[in-house]
Amino acid sequence: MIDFFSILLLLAGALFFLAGTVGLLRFPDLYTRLHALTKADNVGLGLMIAGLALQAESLSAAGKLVLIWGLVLLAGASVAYLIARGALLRGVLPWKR
Amino acid sequence: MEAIDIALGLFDLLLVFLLLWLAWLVMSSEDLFKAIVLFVAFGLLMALVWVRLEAPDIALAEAAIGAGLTGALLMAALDRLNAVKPMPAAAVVTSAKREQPSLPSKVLPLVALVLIVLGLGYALLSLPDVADGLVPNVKEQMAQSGVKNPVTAVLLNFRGYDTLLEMVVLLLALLSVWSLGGVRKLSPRNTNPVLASLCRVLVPVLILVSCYLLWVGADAPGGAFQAGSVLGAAGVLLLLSGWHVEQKILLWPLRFILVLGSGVFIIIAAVLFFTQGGLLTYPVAQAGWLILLLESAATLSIGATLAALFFGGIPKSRVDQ
Amino acid sequence: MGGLLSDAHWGVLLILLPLFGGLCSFLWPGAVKFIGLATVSAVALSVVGLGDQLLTTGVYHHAVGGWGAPLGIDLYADGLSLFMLMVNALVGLGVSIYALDYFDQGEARRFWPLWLLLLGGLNALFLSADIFNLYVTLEIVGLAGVGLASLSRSGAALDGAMRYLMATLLGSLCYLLGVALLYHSAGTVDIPLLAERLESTPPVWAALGLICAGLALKTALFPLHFWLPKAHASASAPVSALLSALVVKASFYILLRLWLEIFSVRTEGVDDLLGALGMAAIIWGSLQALQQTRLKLMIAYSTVSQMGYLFLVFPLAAAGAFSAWSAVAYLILSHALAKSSMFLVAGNLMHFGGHDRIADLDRAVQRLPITVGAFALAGVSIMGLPPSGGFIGKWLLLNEALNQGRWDLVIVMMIGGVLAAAYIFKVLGFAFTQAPVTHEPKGVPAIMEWSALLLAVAAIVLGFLASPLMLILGIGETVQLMGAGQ
Amino acid sequence: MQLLYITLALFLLVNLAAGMWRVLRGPGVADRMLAAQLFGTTAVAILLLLAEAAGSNALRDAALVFALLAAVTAVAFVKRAWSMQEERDVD
Repeated sequence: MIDFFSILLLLAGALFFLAGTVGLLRFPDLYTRLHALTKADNVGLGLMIAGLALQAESLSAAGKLVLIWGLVLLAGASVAYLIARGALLRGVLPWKR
Repeated sequence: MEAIDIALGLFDLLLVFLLLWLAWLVMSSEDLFKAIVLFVAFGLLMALVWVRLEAPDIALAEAAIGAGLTGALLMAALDRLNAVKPMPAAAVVTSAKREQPSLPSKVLPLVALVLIVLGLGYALLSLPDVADGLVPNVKEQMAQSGVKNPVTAVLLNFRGYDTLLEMVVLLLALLSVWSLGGVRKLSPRNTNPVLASLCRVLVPVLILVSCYLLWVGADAPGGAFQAGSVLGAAGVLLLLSGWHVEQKILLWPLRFILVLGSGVFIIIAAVLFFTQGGLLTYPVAQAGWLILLLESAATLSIGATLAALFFGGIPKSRVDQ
Repeated sequence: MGGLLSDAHWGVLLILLPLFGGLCSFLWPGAVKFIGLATVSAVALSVVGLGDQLLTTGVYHHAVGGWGAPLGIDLYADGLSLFMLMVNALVGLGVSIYALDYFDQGEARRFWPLWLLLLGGLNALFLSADIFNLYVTLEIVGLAGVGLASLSRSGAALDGAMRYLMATLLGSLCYLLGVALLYHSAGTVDIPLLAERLESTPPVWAALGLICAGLALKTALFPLHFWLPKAHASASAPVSALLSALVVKASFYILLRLWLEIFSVRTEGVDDLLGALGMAAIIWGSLQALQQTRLKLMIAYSTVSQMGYLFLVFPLAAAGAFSAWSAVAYLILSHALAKSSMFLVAGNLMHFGGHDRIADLDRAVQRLPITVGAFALAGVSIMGLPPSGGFIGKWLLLNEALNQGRWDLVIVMMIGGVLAAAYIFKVLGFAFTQAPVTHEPKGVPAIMEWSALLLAVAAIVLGFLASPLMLILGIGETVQLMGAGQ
Repeated sequence: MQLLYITLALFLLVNLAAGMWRVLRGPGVADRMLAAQLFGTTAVAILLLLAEAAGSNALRDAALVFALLAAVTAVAFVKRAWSMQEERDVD
């Protein structure tokens, strides 16, 4: 049962990573790419970490995994903000149809 | 089992291919910024290679240095390059001119390179398959080393003298950078709230992880170098967010922390030399805490050195004004 | 004197003292001169102590950490090591005294830590019996050298230092790759154990090639000398002296040591290649020196040419002759003294006139008789005229070449001597010219003049010390090894 | 489970390789930087998968270090290397 959920979460995580990469490659401008990347990847990593945490041999190992996710989230969010703000300041125009 | 081997084989193959491709791209890239990003990616993959080679100690070091600090250092270097040289049109023209070398000067290095690669490849392939090296010797003496991680035992005990000299190398790297000149002032305090809050969360965690890596180094992969790199990253982050340092801290305490690692090493070496009759001969009972002491001092120095290298020039102090 | 002095571990002191002094001088910038001079003097005394010890008890051996050879690192000193340490101490003392007055306060604060750490690295290098430890010492020496070369912060100095950095890093990496191959082939990095275990296999050959190439690059063997003239000529005078006299010798020493202990029996052809490059270096370097219009560049090219003489040892020592490598050791010492003196002289002349254009060295002889005298004496040794250290070294080498019937080497050495005479007399000729004074001369502190002269005098006096110095060189296993090889 | 971990790691590495295209293509410096961020997150995931497959705690530490330092390069980019003439590069 645990293995089943684990596999499900891991596969879902991989799917989000794929989505993030497709977004990075296909979206038309910096802001949309930023959006695709930060959100999709962080969710992807979160799902994967959840899958792995189910398998973890001890509570501390699972805790370390969650800590890693928290750090990535924090870094991802802050960096996304900094890059978006920097791009606006430097006059990078958002994409319009 | 077989499917796993195939998957791992494919993983390794792709890794090697990506590494070679990245290495080529880094060297051939005209755009320096692109080269830096590619180099950071190269560092990430290198860490994975160390994982696959079952060298977690180096993977950890590569993660800290290759993925984190190298990028930041190179970015800072690029920034200063741009400040020094705004790339006038004339320079671009000459560099374009230089790109048409004569045929022999193109071909000859290539031929030499191919010959060297072939020769080295042949030499490497004819190495004995399993070289035990000093592994049995290390295992035999582990009980006397005072630690449980063989890498730490080699670095701090069996070949501690090398590490002593390496600490001097690190200090020399900083002295050489300072020798280049360029007294720097700290950048003004940054008011970006997001960056500030990032620092507030991240810096304590960085310091905590640094302590953890230092402590765990006695039994498992980790140790002064990895811990110091993480500490250095904390310093870099603080510098980037416009951390204010008191002028008087820059003068004496900074220098003191910079020499702490090599200084403690030399003093312990000298004390052991006069009490035990040998350079860096630890008494077995005291080896454990002596190594911890040395590593703690080294961690502080490595962290301070890396942050100071990122800073670049000599911090402004009253005496140098 | 015997008991207490020969029991002390001078070798360990020789490493720890300068490193500690370097750290102290970094911590207390106000007292750099005092710390520096005290450290260098203590190092010189320790060399004397070590010499006394070696003469009474034979080779020095110390297992660092008490582990011993395959696992740990061994320190080792025989006649050759002692000789190189003497070079360090002598040149170090002379240049240190000179540097007391040469640098202004800011530069002195940056010079002394780098120089003391360099001295520690050099001492450690000459005392090491472990090829990986040698790599670490090479790193210290290389980085300190780069830091020193960029000390004056002029554009030319930074450019030269950058080239030097690239060359020295590439050389170190080649050497390290060679070390890795040797370790994998023999399972040890200890020189005596390597000598026992290594066989003539492709990896060992590759290692030999890499190590030779890397060290030749660091030693600036023709045609890998491209970085040297600029780096040595654009640095401050005391730094040029240290780089030319000591730093290039360090990598050469490793090559010589490895050759004598490990590689000599396993090489055909490589020794002749190194010899041929050495011959090319003698001719090319001298011709370049002759064409230079700047004094410091001329002296730097002279280093390229004089380093060429050292490489003649490889074809000659292949026959296993103590006389060949002892001659080269003699040359190292005399060149170090004479060349450091020459660079200090150049520093004096630049201080005096603000330039180093050879053609405008007018009437320097009247204003700076001691300095010009130092240059002349150093020149005598560089040319190889009797009575001087350079003469003895070259004469021994020539003798060896004659004995082995290597006429090609003999002829090249003769030509090299004539060319050296030509470029040195060119400078002296201009120095004696009576031209109207076109610049406002500045006085040169007496210490700077006398320290240059003392080094030059030492280079001459070496000519009278052949037998005690040969006695020192003969200490230790290398001789027995070579004797057994004959 | 082992097989799944390794296969997913391989999949993520392919993913990372695909992201290389953005680094090469640009067009702006920030776009390249974004790709580097993707690499960082992906490398953390790969490391964790490999750590689970090998049952190695040290690899989790490496992933932790990666996660910690991922921000440092990016912040250095924003504060230092991102010049104000960026718009020149972007269409």
